[in-house]
Amino acid sequence: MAISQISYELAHLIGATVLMAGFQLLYQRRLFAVLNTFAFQAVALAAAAAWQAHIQDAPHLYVTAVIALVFKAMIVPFALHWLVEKLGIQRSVETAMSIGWTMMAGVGLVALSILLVLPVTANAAALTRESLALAMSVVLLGLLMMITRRNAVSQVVGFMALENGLILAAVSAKGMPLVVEISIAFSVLVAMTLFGIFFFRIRERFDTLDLHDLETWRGDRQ
Amino acid sequence: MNSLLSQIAQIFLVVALAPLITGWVRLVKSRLNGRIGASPLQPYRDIYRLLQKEAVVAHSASWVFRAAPYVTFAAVWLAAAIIPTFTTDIVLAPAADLIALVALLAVARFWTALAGMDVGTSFGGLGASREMMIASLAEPAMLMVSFSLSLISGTTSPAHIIGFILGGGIGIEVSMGLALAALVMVAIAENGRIPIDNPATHLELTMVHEAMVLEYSGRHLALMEGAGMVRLTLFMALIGGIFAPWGIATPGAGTAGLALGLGGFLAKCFVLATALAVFETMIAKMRVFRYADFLGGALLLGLLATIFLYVSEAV
Amino acid sequence: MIGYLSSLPGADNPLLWILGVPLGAAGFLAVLRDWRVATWVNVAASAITFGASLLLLRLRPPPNKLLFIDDFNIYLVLLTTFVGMTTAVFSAAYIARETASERLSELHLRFYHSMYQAFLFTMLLALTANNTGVMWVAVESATLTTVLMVSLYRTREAIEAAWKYFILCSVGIGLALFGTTLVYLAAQPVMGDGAEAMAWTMMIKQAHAFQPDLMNLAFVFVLVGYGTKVGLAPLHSWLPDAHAEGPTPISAVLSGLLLNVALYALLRFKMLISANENALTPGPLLVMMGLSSLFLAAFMLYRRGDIKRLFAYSSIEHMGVITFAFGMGGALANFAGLMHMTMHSLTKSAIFFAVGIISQNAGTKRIADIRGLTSSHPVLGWGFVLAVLAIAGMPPMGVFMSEFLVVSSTFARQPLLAIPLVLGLLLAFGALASRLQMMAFGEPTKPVHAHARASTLSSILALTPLWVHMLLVLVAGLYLPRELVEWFQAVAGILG
Amino acid sequence: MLIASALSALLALALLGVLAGGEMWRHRVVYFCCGLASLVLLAGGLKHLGTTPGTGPEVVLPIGLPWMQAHFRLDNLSALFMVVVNLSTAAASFYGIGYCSHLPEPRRVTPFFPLFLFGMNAVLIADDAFMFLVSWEFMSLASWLLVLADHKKPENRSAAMIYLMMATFGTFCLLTCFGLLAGAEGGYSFPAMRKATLDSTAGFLVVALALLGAGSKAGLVPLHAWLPLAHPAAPSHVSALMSGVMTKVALYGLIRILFDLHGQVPWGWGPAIMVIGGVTAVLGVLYAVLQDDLKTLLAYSTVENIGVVMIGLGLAIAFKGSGENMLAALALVAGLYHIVNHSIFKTLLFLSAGAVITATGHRDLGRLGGLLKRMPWTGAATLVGAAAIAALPPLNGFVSEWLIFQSLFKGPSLPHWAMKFGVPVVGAMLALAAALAAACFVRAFGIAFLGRPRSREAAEAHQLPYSMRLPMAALAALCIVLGAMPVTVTDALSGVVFPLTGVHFAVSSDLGWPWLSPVSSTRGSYSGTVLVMVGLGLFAVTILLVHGFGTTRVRRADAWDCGHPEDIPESQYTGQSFAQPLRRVFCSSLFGARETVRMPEPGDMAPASLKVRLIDPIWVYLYLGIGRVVDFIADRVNRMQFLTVRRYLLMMFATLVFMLLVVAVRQQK
Repeated sequence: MAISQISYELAHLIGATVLMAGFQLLYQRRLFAVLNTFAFQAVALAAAAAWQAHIQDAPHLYVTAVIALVFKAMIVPFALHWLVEKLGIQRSVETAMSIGWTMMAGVGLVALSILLVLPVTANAAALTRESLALAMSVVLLGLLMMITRRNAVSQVVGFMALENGLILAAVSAKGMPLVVEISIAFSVLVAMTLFGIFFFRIRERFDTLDLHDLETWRGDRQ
Repeated sequence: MNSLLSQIAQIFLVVALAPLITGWVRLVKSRLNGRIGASPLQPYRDIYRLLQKEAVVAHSASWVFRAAPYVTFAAVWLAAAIIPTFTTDIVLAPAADLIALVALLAVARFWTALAGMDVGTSFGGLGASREMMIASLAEPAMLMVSFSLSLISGTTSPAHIIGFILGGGIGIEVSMGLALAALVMVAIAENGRIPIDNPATHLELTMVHEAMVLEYSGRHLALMEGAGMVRLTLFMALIGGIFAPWGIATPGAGTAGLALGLGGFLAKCFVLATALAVFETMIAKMRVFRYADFLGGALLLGLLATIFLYVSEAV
Repeated sequence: MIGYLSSLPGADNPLLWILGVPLGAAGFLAVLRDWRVATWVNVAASAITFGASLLLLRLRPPPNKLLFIDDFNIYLVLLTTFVGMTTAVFSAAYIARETASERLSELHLRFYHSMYQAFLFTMLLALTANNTGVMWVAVESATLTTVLMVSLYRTREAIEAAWKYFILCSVGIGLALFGTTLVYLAAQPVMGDGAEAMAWTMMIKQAHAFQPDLMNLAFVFVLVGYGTKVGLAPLHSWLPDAHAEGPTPISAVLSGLLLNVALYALLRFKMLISANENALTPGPLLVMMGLSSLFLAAFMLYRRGDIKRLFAYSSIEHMGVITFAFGMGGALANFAGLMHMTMHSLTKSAIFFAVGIISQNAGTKRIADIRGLTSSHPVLGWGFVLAVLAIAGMPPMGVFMSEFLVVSSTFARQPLLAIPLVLGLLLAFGALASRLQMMAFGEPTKPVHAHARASTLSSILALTPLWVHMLLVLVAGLYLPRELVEWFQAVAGILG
Repeated sequence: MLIASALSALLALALLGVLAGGEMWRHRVVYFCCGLASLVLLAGGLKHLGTTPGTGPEVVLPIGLPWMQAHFRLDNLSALFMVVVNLSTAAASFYGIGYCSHLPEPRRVTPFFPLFLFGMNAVLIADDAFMFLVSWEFMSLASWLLVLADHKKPENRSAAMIYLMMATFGTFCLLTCFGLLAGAEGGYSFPAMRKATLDSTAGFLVVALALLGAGSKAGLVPLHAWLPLAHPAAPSHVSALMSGVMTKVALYGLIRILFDLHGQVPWGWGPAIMVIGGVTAVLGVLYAVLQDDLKTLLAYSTVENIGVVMIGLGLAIAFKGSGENMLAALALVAGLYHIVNHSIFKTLLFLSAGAVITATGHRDLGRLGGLLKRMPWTGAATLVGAAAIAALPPLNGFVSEWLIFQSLFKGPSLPHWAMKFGVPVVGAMLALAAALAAACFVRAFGIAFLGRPRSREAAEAHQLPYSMRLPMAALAALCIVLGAMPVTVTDALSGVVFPLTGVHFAVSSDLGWPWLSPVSSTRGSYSGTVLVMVGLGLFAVTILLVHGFGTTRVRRADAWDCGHPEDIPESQYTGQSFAQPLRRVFCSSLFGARETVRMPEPGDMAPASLKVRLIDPIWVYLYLGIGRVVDFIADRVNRMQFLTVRRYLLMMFATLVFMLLVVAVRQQK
């Protein structure tokens, strides 16, 4: 079982890289840096998918890997670059919570997910605790990013980071069917998000579409 | 058979006696005031004179106004017919107890008050509203009295209460005293005597009962006056019968017993009438809104009378 | 998906029609130009789907890797196709009146009809899917289709509502997917790799042996994920605006059907976890979320000035009650929950039918501007009164029976839990009743005759679905068909 | 079965009512048929009451809860209340024939009137909790819509709203109460509930919830607030039913639960209920005596009478709980007797109020007066009703109060100090209530029907059609009959209380007919029959004497009025001035009654004015308080509607993390 042992070590390594990227996303202060970090995370994800495809010899995971590489690591970052240029979005990241606190919260979340998977009896067949903990942390970090960032773009990135975590979990779950379809479905979601940003002309705020007067209207204030 | 005869006798006795008692009260009062006063038979003459006069009825009055005197008088008379006066052995005794008695007096009051309002004058309304206010406290007080009496004697029918007390069921009791006090206060209020009301006044600030019968004349007035006199007699019979039952004839008593009872009844009536006259000359009339305190006091006395029973029970 | 082509239903299988007809219709309507024809194609397609689902009563297809029908989803399929049909009829009338007031362009209408069928398809797929992954994909695409329809009017409010809906539900869906993966992980050691470990029919048999701790985690994620789509407080925020800003037929199906579908997904997972006695009991979590939704909605109702938001919050309230019922568990409460799902979707869609016509007549959605309906439009007004009374749980309508069961059984078991439930119901009732009285009685406001040009036929068309639904609810309140009772009782048994 | 067909006929009539449209004769037909149906139901009830003791056959319909269906059954208690209900409904229906044409919108009344009747009757024969509640709500909803009949008036709408809320509150209380009785397995049928045994807490809760549930419908203080608002708002023949009958149906529910379904109510509830009843009676009549609106006055007096009945029920519970079944039967008979009486004279009084309103268009005492001359029939009937409700012998109201007093006086015989000291106090309350009721109705009748008219409409009031007068006459006759032969009634009632108390209550123990001597002849007795005969005799004698000794001449003249008559009718006593002494005596502390007099300077032409301000503490502190709390919370909660998507995500995130923490904590254990 040495091989499989090594293969799992490697899988964890790649997973850890994805998580690291997640953390980096949290402390980036410039928008383009955020995009680059995200691209990096996507590459790592692609690698993870490919490696899983190899060790589980499940060829369809290669498709997932390709999707991740092409769509997430290339198209999406470029599209966002373009959007930022096109709509003249300000380049600095606006945080709702100081970076330091955000990082601490992030650490807390990682701790929580580790705490949660500890009692899970390790059954190497499907997925090791480590990869589960990694995936869950990535998901929670993505969510954290969405709620601590004010810029539309960085929130979109947060959403996609969350989704990266999901895909990571999915691919590293041994023999899980439909992963491809799921990742495709998700890509559609992301595409719609970008479309929405472009269509609705969201510059700064993710949540008011720059229509601040709506705030006064929303929810039929009487 | 015997009881039926004595019943009929009583029915006419109370009516016959009532004016005399009123006359006696007036006589004593005028003597106390240092006047000679009219003969105690004067009320008979008054009533007869009133009966001879034609009755004047206001245009605005309806049939209630004309029916009221008859109903009032009949109701009071019925009540008086049920209270044992000289014997407890009367057929109608079971027909009504103390509660029904209170209610019968309420009937009289109900009609008098309506009659007062019927003509549509301010005085009538004034009298009616004050009368009902007084009654709203006097009635509960009297019911409380009958409550404590029924707790003492285990019955609400006056005949049996008297029988029980005659049978020496109880000695002197706190509750009896309290009940007596309450009943006297109620009697004063019900008969519109000083300090609650003054039968001799026509001063709008003070009059209550008179204000209601203000519009009456002729036979109607006679009936209203008569009802008042019978009511007075009734209360004397009640107080005398329950709190000093001695001498009253019980079932199976012979002619001698009946005679004794009759004598005793007359004696009680005149003692009480004198006492009333003395009392009335001694004190002054109250302000209208002090009535509440006076009668509230009566109500509380009645309550106390019942509560004290448990104390004496517990001993 | 390639692996599944083998298990696609054959021509003898009603499911083929139930799923095929809406899908085909969606494609056809996307290219059909004339909207008048389109409305009727829409109605026809939905009617055929309903007819096909009626076939399920006769022959129930055997489950396969992809699709299955059991006591639980059969009545939901029937309900969905039926409400889909009535709503299509209503939308025919609605669209006619809407175009009379030039709010929608040709293109929008094409888009609308095609999306309507697509939406029906995704919901039916989610209901009949025998695979957690397929179900997830279906729910996700249901979200997408409805997002597009909510933003149909292109007003700022509509766009914002759609955006809110889209973002919140995407995140929710994401979490739900994570939960799904976890369930697979929990199942996989027992059932081996592959689709077996994602098929309801297979999983429920082995659920007792699943990895309990993973199941706990999974249930939390599923609860938060699908719970967002159910609209449980505090995950509800998308719901009122999405209901309020879309076209009214969409509000009707959102409230009446989509919430049910999401809840159905949630309950499937609850079945799994409650079959496993080592895992945590999901009851308390559900009760908690149910009560929070009930109270939040109840208080929100008192401040609503927009008629559609009012009833959107009432949907949150009822989802809360249903969740509470399932959280209590037990034969009576589960039965009540299932019945309440059915009655709520019938009644609430009926209410939205009424609301649609009302707001079209009055030319506004502001409650303050709607008065004296029973005087100005008797048939509509009294139907509305009946529907609101029904949703408020007044007998002899169906909702009363379910509320009777859940409240009384809860009180007999957990009085301390029943008291907040009763208080919440009372609060919500007060708000609804006062609004109802405002709108239905008093001096009528002069109605804006936007529909003056719309034919009387269209107004009859618009009113029929409302009254049909109310008739059903009324009958169900007094008499339930035996099959339905048997299904309910069977499912109530499994739900634990 | 006759009853079933009559009930279904009522449902059909509701449909007819919908179709009646604008044609007045169709409405009349509907009312006529309602009357016939009520008569049939009345006959059914009487038949069961007269012939078959025990319970009738059980009828099961395939509706309701699928696994137990709907059970109906007629037993003595239901039969009695069926008689009570349909007596009044018949009168009100026939009254409606003439009255409906005077309504602003008859189309909003006719369809719901039969439904209302149906609901009330169905409650009485329901034999399982589900059908009971369904019929109960049926009754509430129908009456709610009837209260809304004149929906253009905002005060009617708010009254209807409050009513609906209270009704729903009551239903929920009853629902939970039945839930307890049924247990977790859901034995919702009444027989199952009778068998069920409750632990002490559940037993306590059941009684409390039953009191809240039925009490809110019957109008127990402090749940009475809706009653004086809603009852007057409805059309008069409906107010008559709501006040005279629907409250009785509520009491039926209470009796059914406390004496039948709930095996053993502990005696301690007895004094509690008595005190509630006493307070209700006194407060109710105090409110009533201050009212100027005829119908509101009547509604408040309903509150009083419900209190009186509750005193009887409380006594019965106390007696039954301590094993004194004989006395329990006495108290229960007293309560039921009062229920019967009140349903009759309250219906009568509301119908006559309706007649007054129809004839004059006014319901404010200040604009009425002198109607007795214009409307002799209505006036006479009202006089009887007023005398009866004022508990004057020989009418029926007195008999029931007498019975209640008799059982009260036996209260201290129980070995509980709560009873020994509580009973006298309650007795005082009851006596006070009775006396004030007399004052209240002297005022009402005197101001409305006697004196001189206070408005032109009152002066020109017109006589009403027979269809409206005859029902009133019939009810008035009933008041007299039920008062004149009490023994017959009590014998019938003793058959009703037998299943509930287990003893046959011999009401005329040893004196025999017509002497009413509940405990023993020496205990105190009453005979309405004898009183009537002797009273009439003395009345005749009086007339003979007077006319024998005196003249019968009568002269009509102007009122003397102590020498200075004012001929303007405004100089009469008004309702307010009549109430003033009572207000000063009783209400200054209770309702914070304050009078402010404005006397203009000499030369100032402005009229002098007297303003009276009353505050109802219960309304202000209880109901408005609740309203304020709800508003406060709603404002706070409402902020959640105006957050940004990011904050909504935050909420989601918080929920997720919270639940994960829960799981984590649980797993560590």
